[in-house]
Amino acid sequence: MSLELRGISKSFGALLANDSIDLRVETGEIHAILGENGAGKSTLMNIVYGLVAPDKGEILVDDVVKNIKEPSDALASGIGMVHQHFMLVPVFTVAENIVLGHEKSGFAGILDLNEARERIKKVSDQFNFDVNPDDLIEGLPVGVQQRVEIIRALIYDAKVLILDEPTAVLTPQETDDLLKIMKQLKEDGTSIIFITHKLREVKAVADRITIIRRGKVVGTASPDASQNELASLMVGREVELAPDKGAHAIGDVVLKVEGLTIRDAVGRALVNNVNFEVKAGEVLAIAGVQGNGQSEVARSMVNLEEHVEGSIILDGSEVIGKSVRESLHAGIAFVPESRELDGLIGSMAIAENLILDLHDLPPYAKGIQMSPSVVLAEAEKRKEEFDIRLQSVNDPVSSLSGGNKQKVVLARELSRPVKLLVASQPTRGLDVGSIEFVHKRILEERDAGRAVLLFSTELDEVLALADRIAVMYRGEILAIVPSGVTAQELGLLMAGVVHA
Amino acid sequence: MKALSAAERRRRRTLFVMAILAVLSTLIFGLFQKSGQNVTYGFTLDKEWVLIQQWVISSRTASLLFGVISVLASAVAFLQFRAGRTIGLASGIGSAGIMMSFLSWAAAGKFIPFTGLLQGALLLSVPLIFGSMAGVLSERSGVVNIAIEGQLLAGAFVSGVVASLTHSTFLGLVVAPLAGCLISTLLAVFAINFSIDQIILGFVLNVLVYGITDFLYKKLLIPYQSTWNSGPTLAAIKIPLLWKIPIVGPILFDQSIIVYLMYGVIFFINFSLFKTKWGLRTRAVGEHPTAADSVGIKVNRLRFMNVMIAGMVAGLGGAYFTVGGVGAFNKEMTAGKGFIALAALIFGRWTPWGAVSAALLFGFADNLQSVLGIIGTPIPSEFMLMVPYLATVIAVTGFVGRVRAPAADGTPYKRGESH
Amino acid sequence: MRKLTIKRPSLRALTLPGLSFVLAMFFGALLIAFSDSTVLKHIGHPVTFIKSAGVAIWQSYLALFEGSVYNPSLAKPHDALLSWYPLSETLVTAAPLILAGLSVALAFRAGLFNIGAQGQFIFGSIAASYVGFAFHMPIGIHVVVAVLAAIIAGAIWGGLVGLLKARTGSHEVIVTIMLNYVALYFLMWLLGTTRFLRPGRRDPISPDVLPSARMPHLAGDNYRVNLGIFVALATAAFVWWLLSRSTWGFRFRAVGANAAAAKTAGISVPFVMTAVMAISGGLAGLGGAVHVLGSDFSLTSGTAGNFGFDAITVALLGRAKPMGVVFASLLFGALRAGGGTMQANTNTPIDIVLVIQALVVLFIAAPSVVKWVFRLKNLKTTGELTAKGWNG
Amino acid sequence: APASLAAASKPKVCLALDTGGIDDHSFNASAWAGAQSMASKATVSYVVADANNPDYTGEVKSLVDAKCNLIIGVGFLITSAVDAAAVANPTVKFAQVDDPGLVNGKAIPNLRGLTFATNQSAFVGGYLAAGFSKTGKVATYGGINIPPVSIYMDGFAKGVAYYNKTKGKKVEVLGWDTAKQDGTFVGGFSDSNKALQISKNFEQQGADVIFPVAGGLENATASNSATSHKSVTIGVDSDMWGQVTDAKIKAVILNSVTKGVGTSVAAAIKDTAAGKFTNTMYVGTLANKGTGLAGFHNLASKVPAKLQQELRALAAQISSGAVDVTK
Ligand SMILES: Nc1ncnc2c1ncn2[C@@H]1O[C@H](COP(=O)(O)OP(=O)(O)OP(=O)(O)O)[C@@H](O)[C@H]1O
Ligand SMILES: Nc1ncnc2c1ncn2[C@@H]1O[C@H](COP(=O)(O)OP(=O)(O)OP(=O)(O)O)[C@@H](O)[C@H]1O
Ligand SMILES: [Mg+2]
Ligand SMILES: [Mg+2]
Repeated sequence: MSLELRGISKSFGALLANDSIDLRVETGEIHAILGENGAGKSTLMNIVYGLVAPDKGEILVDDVVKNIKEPSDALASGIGMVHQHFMLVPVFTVAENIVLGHEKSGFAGILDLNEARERIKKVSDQFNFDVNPDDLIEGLPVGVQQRVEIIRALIYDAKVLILDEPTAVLTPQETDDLLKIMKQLKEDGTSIIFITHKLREVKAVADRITIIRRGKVVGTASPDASQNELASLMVGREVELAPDKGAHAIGDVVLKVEGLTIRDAVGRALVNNVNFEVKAGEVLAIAGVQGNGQSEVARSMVNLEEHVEGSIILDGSEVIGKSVRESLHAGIAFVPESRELDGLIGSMAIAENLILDLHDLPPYAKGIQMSPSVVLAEAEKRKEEFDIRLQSVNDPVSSLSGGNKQKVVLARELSRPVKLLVASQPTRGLDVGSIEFVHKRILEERDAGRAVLLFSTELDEVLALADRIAVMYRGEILAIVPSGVTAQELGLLMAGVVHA
Repeated sequence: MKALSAAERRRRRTLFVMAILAVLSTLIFGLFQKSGQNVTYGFTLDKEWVLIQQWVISSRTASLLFGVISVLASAVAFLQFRAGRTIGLASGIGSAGIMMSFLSWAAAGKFIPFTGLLQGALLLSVPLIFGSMAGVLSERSGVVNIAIEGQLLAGAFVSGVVASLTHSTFLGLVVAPLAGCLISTLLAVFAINFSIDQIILGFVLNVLVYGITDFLYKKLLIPYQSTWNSGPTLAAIKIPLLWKIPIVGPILFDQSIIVYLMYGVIFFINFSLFKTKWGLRTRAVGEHPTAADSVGIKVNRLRFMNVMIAGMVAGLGGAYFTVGGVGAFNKEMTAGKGFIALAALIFGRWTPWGAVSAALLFGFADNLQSVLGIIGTPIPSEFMLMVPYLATVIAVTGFVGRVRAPAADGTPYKRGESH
Repeated sequence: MRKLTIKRPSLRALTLPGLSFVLAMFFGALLIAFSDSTVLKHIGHPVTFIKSAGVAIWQSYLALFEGSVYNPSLAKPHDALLSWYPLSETLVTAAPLILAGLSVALAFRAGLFNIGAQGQFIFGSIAASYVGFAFHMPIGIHVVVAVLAAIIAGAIWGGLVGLLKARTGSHEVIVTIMLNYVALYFLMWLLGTTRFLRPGRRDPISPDVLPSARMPHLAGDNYRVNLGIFVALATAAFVWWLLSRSTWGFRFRAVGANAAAAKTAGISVPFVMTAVMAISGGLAGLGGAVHVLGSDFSLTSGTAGNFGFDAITVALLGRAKPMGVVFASLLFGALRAGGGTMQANTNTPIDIVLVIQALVVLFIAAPSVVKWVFRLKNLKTTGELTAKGWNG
Repeated sequence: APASLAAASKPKVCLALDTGGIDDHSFNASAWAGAQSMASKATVSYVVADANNPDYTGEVKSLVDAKCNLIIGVGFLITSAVDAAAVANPTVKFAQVDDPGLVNGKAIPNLRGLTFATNQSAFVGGYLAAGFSKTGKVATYGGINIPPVSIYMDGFAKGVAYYNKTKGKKVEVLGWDTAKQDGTFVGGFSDSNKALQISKNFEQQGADVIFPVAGGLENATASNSATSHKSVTIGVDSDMWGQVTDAKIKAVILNSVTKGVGTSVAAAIKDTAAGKFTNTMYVGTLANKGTGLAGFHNLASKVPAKLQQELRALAAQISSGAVDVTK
């Protein structure tokens, strides 16, 4: 089935999110769409799926104009979509999520999930998905949730499958699996629109590439183009994809973690007897598949976890037992995994978010009286320093795009005297331009003699930044390896395979 | 996963508290009690089949007996907890034992109509149950319902007036849901179509209903009392055979039609919410409306419908005050029960049975204080009146803890404005 | 701090509240007309019906105005200003309402829904009146001590809720609903104890607070308006400062908007919850003090009236902003003060005031309805107040 | 306003109520009825406090401003406001229901107290209940524990005790403890569901005569009696039998203990209209019919003539002082 978009335009207030976009996806084609954060990719796809009404333009399926007003129209036309933000009800089981909207009832109106279970099992087996229909979504790793989304699209016979940043939260292994599945689907005649910020993936599977910038199609490219070419098309300038690690001096031990064990409320160990140290001027990456305890280790560095044993020595003094605030002020910068949930207060001003941690200290406050002018001046300063693209520092931080939000978090965390930078998934969901900035910034910190503890599920990122790499598996550190390892070796380690 | 384990920790703490209380009640009510008086438990209310008419036992012995039972039950519960099994039955027996141990002590030399105590608890919780079921319907689909009080009051007013004007309890019963529905239509229109903050809205609707009913009460119901406000009441209907079952019969099966409708409402809501297509969709729009929309569910239409049904349920509960009780409408006669129902809803974690249990707990505490007050306690009556409220606070802080509402509860849904 | 530029209150900003009020009065008028027996008698004759309805409505609303703002018939030859006496009554009613409203608004801004202002108000009244009648102290000092006692009592009763929430996670809505009842019954019990009984009386009514503990009158003894209204306005200014200029308010707002992020940035969420509820309780307690020391003087089981619940409506109408609360309270105060006169002069039940209050809040919250009714295209709407449901 | 157009010759009488309306089926209603009965002698109107934010001082002030000649405070909550206004406005006459009408223990010329010895009539009611009871248990409950309520309950209990003493019986009173001066209360005057349940609880303890002292909530008790057939109800404040329309309910009303608020108000108005206002305290007693039993209706035949006779004798003894109702 082919899909064609003609002259799609959509504006949100003054912002033109899609500017007469034309796009054609042929039957059995994987068509990648590239673009910076906020370029308008998701908006376009939501229009195709009936979630957003276009101002202008038409959608053709197999060269017939379709009037898609509701998601149900899209579904009926054979369009399926895996959304950037998951469309799964966390408290439902896999089967419940999948039948939602297509329910079958039996005696006395009782919901009949058996047929769905069968079909889920079938699809799951076919693609090696390993999904149990009766698992609760909220208990599943994101990778599995992603598969559930794909199963749903397949079960309902999507002939055109839209995948909006499906790999943003996947591990390398999972990503590779997904890419394989995409190829398999393509063989079966499914057309796929694939949105991602990862150029490697595009080059691996795409047949054609369309690039969108500020709501406009700015060009197409073939998968043979180099990553650098693609990146500069997207951003409109030269981008340095692999940061130059450069030579740097490694100093004394800054952070020493011994016997770190973290339990959940009933006493099950989520992290078990973890030991490592980070030296000044060194980047230690902690790699691993999501859900193997990295998040807990990261959060425990600033005492955000409750049941912690062992010791975390920062520059000779114990961190455990301190309050979050004391840990931060002891010299730890903390970039949390989710900037939206834990990093920023969406409805508060950008300027306020920049001093969340220091708001009650001079010069921002005298006693309990705050000094708004100082806060503003500081915000302007940091805006320059971190190149935060914004209209006004008084705007709520929720008005920023992902990359700029992350810059706000970094700008705040790096404004204190820092000995250790703890960064958790610092580039998740960011476009290449923003990633470049974040990476550069992390290396600058390292070069300035700070210890950096980087938690990432991105192989490329880990390999590009780390001096040493610790791989976590099932709550334990499986191995600590030098940065020279290959991506393949690392991938195997993350899957729990240790070589002799 | 976190939420679950926190619940387990809380359960363990609850078990500790229960065990300590069990031991204390054995000691204080049982061992150290001096009175040589008997306590009499009565088990019959009417002409039901008699299993046991009365049970006379030394107060001290009874307290000791129930105390020991509760200690044993606590121990069993601990073992089951260790083994990772459910502790519902054991802890139920444990807390009932503590309760009975206390009661046997408090009622030394007195008569406790055991069946009546429970029947009264049920009757006092009827409006709370209706109210909280309305809350379940509305909030499970994502619309916060603070207007329960107003829905109850509107139901009470309209059913009282109509029954009085038409001399028909049936008509009174029929219009009550419509009155509740009218209020919830306002709630639905403003909350869903105009996206107005639902907490403001609920409050305002309550004030509005208070204002209108107070106004009309003074302008019409008082001056023209004999036509406007002297409605008939529903008689109790004995369900053949069932009502004869000892203890259970008079409590459950010798009630007015409204109470039977209530059973129906509870079972129906519980069944539909968890077993049917409507229930799945309702829970989906309450948890993740965008997801529901993306699979073709008409989110706002479903919400609208559910809020209207919720109003009907609460309105029917309102009829319990007038045609189901005293006939005549009395100014502000719901007396804040809508807010207690709201508390029961939250306390019961937005589940039908949870809310029912919370409402029953409140009703029980309320009736217990009344019965104990009648047989005489050294505690001032004002403090006795605090009992149900304090019991709720203690239960909430001690045993319930953090609760999680449906994720999208209170958030209006507009397509394309998610996040 | 959101808007650091000072905004001039423009006339257009008042359009919505104004039109909402007009609309609410319109519905109130319908209720008056259609429940008046003399009016209803003419229902068959449209002209007489409309005429008599007009008379009924006009008389009721005139009385409402005369009871709340200006009543020329009150003027005395030597004191023409007395016709403004009703305005003084409006201010008297508004003062405690402002304070209780601030209590609810402050908690709202920190993401907490304080339904317990009523109970906190009761405890404030108890403390203020007890200090006021049971102790002898020099003039000036006595008021201050009584007020402080009320603030502390309210703060303890409110802080308890915050503490329970911070410690055990128990929902503040349940706890405050229940504690309101507990406070009321506690008051009833207290009024039966000898300490609180008026000498020689058995009625549950406390002795009047001593003159040294009363809020001084502002405009002579002919008017009841007293220092309370200034206390309320000053407190509103203080709450504004607290919320938008102080480090505490910054923390409160941060926790209110996103507790997880606030925690990650090192703000202690349990402390903020307890502090907010304590301050909130203190504000309601202060409201109780202003009521007892300013105009009521004695303590009865009905002392708190409905202040704590009206406070919620006022806070919602005022969009949880201090200035908004002040204006909303003045409006409510006027309706309350005028409602009594309306009932006395025209036998229109005062409960109509509740209906008008409810409708004003409703229409202000729903600008789209007002726009639609008045066929307005670009009506300026004030900032939205967003409550965040139960999980907030 | 229409009130100001009133004929100059008639004095303007205003009722200031504390809570509830003139239609509360209780003493507000009686006061209003009493005032209305004097409508030929005076123009009457009333105000009621805003139940939401009661401000009694302001309420009374608004009546003074409305140039009322006689202002009658109804309800004990408003007494201090009336006292203060009486001192401040010596030219205006005041009366206060349920209050002796003293300021700092002293009478003042323009304030009259209207009080009622309802314990006398409740005492007789208690005797009736004890004599009528088959189960040997009778019960009473109140709205909240305040003197206008508890005085009834106390009198009722003492009447039962007197019956026991004279007859050598052991009739038990539930719901009131004379020693502690405390008992069973609803906690307010509006929760009829609760009142209903309390009545059921009394029946389950064996009570077959119930005396609710909670204003309009008496309907809940009578309604319960009518369906359970296990008890009868004694009304309070005014003749309940005359107020209800439902025959089933009329059938279970044994009698009512009345409080002649209306009579006293009418008396005060009459005096004022005649220019003979007095500050002498009015005390409603059995003797002056300011309080009493309303009479038997449907159940008259069920009450033994002998008992009815004893009641009349008891009332006479109380009036003569031969029986002390406070013991
Ligand atoms: N509901 C909305 N209301 C207003 N503006 C919106 C809305 N949705 C999107 N936008 C605007 O449209 C622009 C395009 O957003 P969109 O989500 O399509 O970007 P994107 O290309 O998918 O970015 P990303 O790579 O981060 O996913 C955004 O910059 C935003 O300003
Ligand atoms: N409902 C909305 N109303 C207004 N603006 C919106 C809305 N939804 C999104 N936006 C705007 O769209 C822009 C991009 O939003 P979006 O969430 O897609 O960012 P993003 O770059 O994809 O970040 P992330 O990677 O964290 O998702 C932001 O400027 C955001 O404010
Ligand atoms: Mg995005
Ligand atoms: Mg996107």
